[in-house]
Amino acid sequence: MEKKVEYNTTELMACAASKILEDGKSVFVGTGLPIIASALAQKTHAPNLLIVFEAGGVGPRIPMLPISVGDSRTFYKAAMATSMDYIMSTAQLGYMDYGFLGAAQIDMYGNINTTVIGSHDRPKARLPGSGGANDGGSLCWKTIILMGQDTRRFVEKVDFLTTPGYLTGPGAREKVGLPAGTGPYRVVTQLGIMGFDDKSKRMKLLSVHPGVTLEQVRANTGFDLIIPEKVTVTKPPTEKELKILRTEIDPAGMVIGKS
Amino acid sequence: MEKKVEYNTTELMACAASKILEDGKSVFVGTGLPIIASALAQKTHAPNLLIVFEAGGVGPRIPMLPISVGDSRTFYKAAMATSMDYIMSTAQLGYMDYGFLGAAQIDMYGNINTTVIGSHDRPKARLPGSGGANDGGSLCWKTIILMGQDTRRFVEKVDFLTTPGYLTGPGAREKVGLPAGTGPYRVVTQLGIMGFDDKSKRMKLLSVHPGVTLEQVRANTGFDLIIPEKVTVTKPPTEKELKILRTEIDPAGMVIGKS
Amino acid sequence: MDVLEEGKGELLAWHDPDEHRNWILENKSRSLEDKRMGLKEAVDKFVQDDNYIAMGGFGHIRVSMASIYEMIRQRKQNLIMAGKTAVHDIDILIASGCVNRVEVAYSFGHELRGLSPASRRAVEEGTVKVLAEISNAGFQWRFKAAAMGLPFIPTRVMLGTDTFKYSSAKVVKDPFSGKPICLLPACYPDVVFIHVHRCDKFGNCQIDGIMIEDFELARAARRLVVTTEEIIDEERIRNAPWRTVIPFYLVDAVVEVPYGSHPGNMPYLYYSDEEHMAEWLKLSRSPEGVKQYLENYVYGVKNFEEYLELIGGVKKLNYLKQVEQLRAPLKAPWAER
Amino acid sequence: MDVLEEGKGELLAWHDPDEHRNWILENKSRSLEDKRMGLKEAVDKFVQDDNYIAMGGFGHIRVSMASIYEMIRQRKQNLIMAGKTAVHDIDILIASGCVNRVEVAYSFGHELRGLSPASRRAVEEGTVKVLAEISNAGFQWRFKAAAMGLPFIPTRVMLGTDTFKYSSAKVVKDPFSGKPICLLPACYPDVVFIHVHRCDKFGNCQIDGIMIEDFELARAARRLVVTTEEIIDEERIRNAPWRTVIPFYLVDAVVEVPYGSHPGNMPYLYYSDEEHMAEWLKLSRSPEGVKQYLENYVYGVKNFEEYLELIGGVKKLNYLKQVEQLRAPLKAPWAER
Repeated sequence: MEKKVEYNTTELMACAASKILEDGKSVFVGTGLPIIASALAQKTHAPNLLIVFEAGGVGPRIPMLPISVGDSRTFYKAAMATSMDYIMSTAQLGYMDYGFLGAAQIDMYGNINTTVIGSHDRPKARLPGSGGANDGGSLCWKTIILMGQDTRRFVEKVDFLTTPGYLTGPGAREKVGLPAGTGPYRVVTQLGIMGFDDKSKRMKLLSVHPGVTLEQVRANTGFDLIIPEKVTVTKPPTEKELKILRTEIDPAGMVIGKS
Repeated sequence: MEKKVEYNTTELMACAASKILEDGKSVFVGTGLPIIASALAQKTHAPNLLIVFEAGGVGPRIPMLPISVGDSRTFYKAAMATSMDYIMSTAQLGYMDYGFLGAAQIDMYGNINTTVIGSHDRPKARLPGSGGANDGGSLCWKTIILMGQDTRRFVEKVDFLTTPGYLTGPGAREKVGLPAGTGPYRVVTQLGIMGFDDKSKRMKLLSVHPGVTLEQVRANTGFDLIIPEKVTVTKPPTEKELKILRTEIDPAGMVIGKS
Repeated sequence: MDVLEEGKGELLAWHDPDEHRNWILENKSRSLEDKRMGLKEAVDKFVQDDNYIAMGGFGHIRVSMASIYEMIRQRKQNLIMAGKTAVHDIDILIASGCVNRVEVAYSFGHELRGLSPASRRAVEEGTVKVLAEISNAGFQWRFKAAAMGLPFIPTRVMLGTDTFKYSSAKVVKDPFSGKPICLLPACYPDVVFIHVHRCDKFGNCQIDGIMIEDFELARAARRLVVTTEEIIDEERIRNAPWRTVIPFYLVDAVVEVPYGSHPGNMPYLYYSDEEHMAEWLKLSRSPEGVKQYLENYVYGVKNFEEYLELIGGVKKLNYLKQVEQLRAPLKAPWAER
Repeated sequence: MDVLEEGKGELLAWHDPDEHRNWILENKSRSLEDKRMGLKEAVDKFVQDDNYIAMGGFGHIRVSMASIYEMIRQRKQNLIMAGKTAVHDIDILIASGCVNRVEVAYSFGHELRGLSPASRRAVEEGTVKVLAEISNAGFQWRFKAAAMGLPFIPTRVMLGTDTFKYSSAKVVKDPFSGKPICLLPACYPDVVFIHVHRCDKFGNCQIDGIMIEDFELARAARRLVVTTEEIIDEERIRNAPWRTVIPFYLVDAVVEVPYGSHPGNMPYLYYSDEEHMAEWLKLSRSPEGVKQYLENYVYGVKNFEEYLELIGGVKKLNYLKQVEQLRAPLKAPWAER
């Protein structure tokens, strides 16, 4: 009776990220995949998920995929259309449960680079910079990172530490004055889902996506990833989830079409 | 041809204070006489005077005398109805030219007490406290003080320094970190108008009201007031001013009726 | 950070930002939930004896007076109050014995009406303690620091004065300008009541006219009770989301109380009842008068609606509406000589 | 105030608060004056070479793009730009040679559309310098410190990162909590352009939808040019004064520019023109393409109205309105594979 469900990597990542979000919590979202994952969560297991955009949108009924975290779709029929100061302030106050981040590079402590590849003053590649990433990564309780996994991106040392993960390890965030009890929570890539070890704060594999081997994960990680004895397989997207993604959330395929 | 114009002391003070205000400037006003003086200025020589209330009213068309600096009359047909934070912030930024203050006690440097008579912890008389006075007196460019004059109020040392005048003299405001170039500008009482000596920052008599003698001023001042050789006589209210006060600004006599 | 000078006022309603974040995490809901309840229940549930309370609005403007009367009726005790331009609210809370400690920016006065006999008497007799002094901007900015989740916010007010000396602020040298600057500690009140023009059942609020300090105070509050002139449909909120000044996730209770600011002024709806204020100011000159007022208007009625009947019912309320709209002259007996 | 750590980024657009107060005293009018003027005049008068400029809005949302095109047309030089989520605006200002230095929170990218070829190229080739890094909240709060007339404002972001190390912020020990805290210096841009839905001729402005950073940025600005979809009668402002988000006394010029945010999104009025964006992103892959774009759409037209004809005139503008109102599907050629 089981039917083979076809999906691409972006769809898989969207579904996996979506499942991390709990109902009744708040999420601080960025452009693209984070919005898609959050909208999917709202339409499936987390109808009372509060979606918040850094530019001021609070709890919108997103009618179509926004191109920017500030565009008119991010506060369509919202509970409140306010300011960046307001959103960042309530994040600093502790009201934001989840934050989504993207990354060009990440290290074993979840430190993130979105600023520059190479040196800052003579960059090999200049990237957009922090944007709201440093803020989300500093202030939200749990941050979820969505990115591609390979040895150029999962690195021993990021070229530029744009957004704080656990910095140099346990206690380091608190020591520099970042809000206590916060930090990276999950990393979702095309290969699997990673978490962080409670004690060492080092990145740890939690599940591999269907068909992915541990060897592939290791080969695409430039640092010593903790691989526990028990690694599960990520639940693949369901037909229902894919239908919602493809017909309601991103019918034009602006994000999920690109995989 | 000259007709004797009858007026009471409050009316005289309102008219005298009104004339201090320049057109095209802004004024941060408190309840009562300051509103009356500012409204009179607007209706006479300063039509483009910007009246601002600490609770959020900016440039209202005041339809009747407000009972509070926050009541609905203070933002009736206003240019903006905003917040205390906004008003205080723009005052801190340097946008407020004049500030009006009342006082229970004042010293020779224009330091003001509106908090307590006697000691703080066992007061003889408890007064309302700073309210917005400390803020206006710290942040506005020029403050104008309206109060009664006698030896219990014009004192050598205020029981409690609620709002800064020139503190201990020249340079003292800047030394404690108050905005440079600010401070008390005029003191208007039932006896005359005082200013402050440019060099010593001590209070100096500028004019006596009609019929008031220098002796009366001295007898009602508990500190050494500078009395220059040339002291003018305050211009009395004109019939036109009194008519505006009595028929347009405070027809019920809530403030000017009480003299 | 070298402290040049330190106020000796008691540091009230401050929390380490991390401790407060944990409290928010554990106690505040991010869900769209129907938060409607009765005033009696809201006051009973959210006001604890010894709490630090703050009222939205200003003086007698858009203050949740219905909540004040309900706190008195429930005989709350040992409350500390933010005297952030507190007028009639603090005066009757002190007179009734609910509040015995105050942080003062403006208290014990009735603005243009003169001083407040009852609360002045209490301070002068020592039954009410002033724990700290501050200025109006100082209070506003204490709430702002809290609204931002910060331990403090800098300001250029209060410097060089006794207002500073009796406050909980500190002076440090600003590392950018090299000049002294005053740091105001955040203030996170235990309970805040804010009266609004309208909100939906989840607590998304709209206010007409000035915001005063409420944009920040709502975020600074640990518990926030919103009383509202009316509860409106969620869709009206969502059709103009920029009008929302308090979002639902800050709100713990939504209580519909028409005329809830009486005897104060609710901008655009009704002006303050100066006849009632005059009655209070006259009666409160003596402890007996205070007792008589409270028996009559607070303990003697079951709820706010009965109080509204007592102060003059529909006729009085219609008159106050006319005054607000400049269609009737104001009667202010306290101004008569 | 002991400084624990200091960013090595260049401190830009900061002034000692006293020096800035003097500037405000001498240069800003508090009078209700008719401030209407043409865009050409406003840009000529208020933008000087070497200025630090900041744009209201966010990314491509409610940005005064008409002013950007006018700056290019007037060949302004050596501008420093606040890259406070700067997208199309900074990209064409860099591509045209107007901007050669940037303080970066988010720049050189086009959000969901990908990276910006022209400005990335300029940074990688060294023709544009990044003088400092910061985060989005960091920029917002630099403007907020300025809006409050303060030298700095504290925050808990940026700590522990290279974003801090390359910023102009400082870390000190908070005297209240004893924990390290980041102090962001105020940012007072020389010129700010804000595009609004409507304002009166004096500059009292209303904005529908999110404010983004403009509530603070308007106060932080030394010179503030408001471009507006329409100029409305003063009475409409005064009948709902709580809708005023920028008061007249902050504003130096009022310029009526319908569709002034094109090719960006003006909430409730028109969506972004993704066909035009795609054309730019394609052309800007090469210096020749950049030249072709600028010749065609900027230097080759006299003013913004001629530009609007060129990008598709009334038909295109009607279509963008329909997209905004969810009545037409979005065409986004850059999303096609």
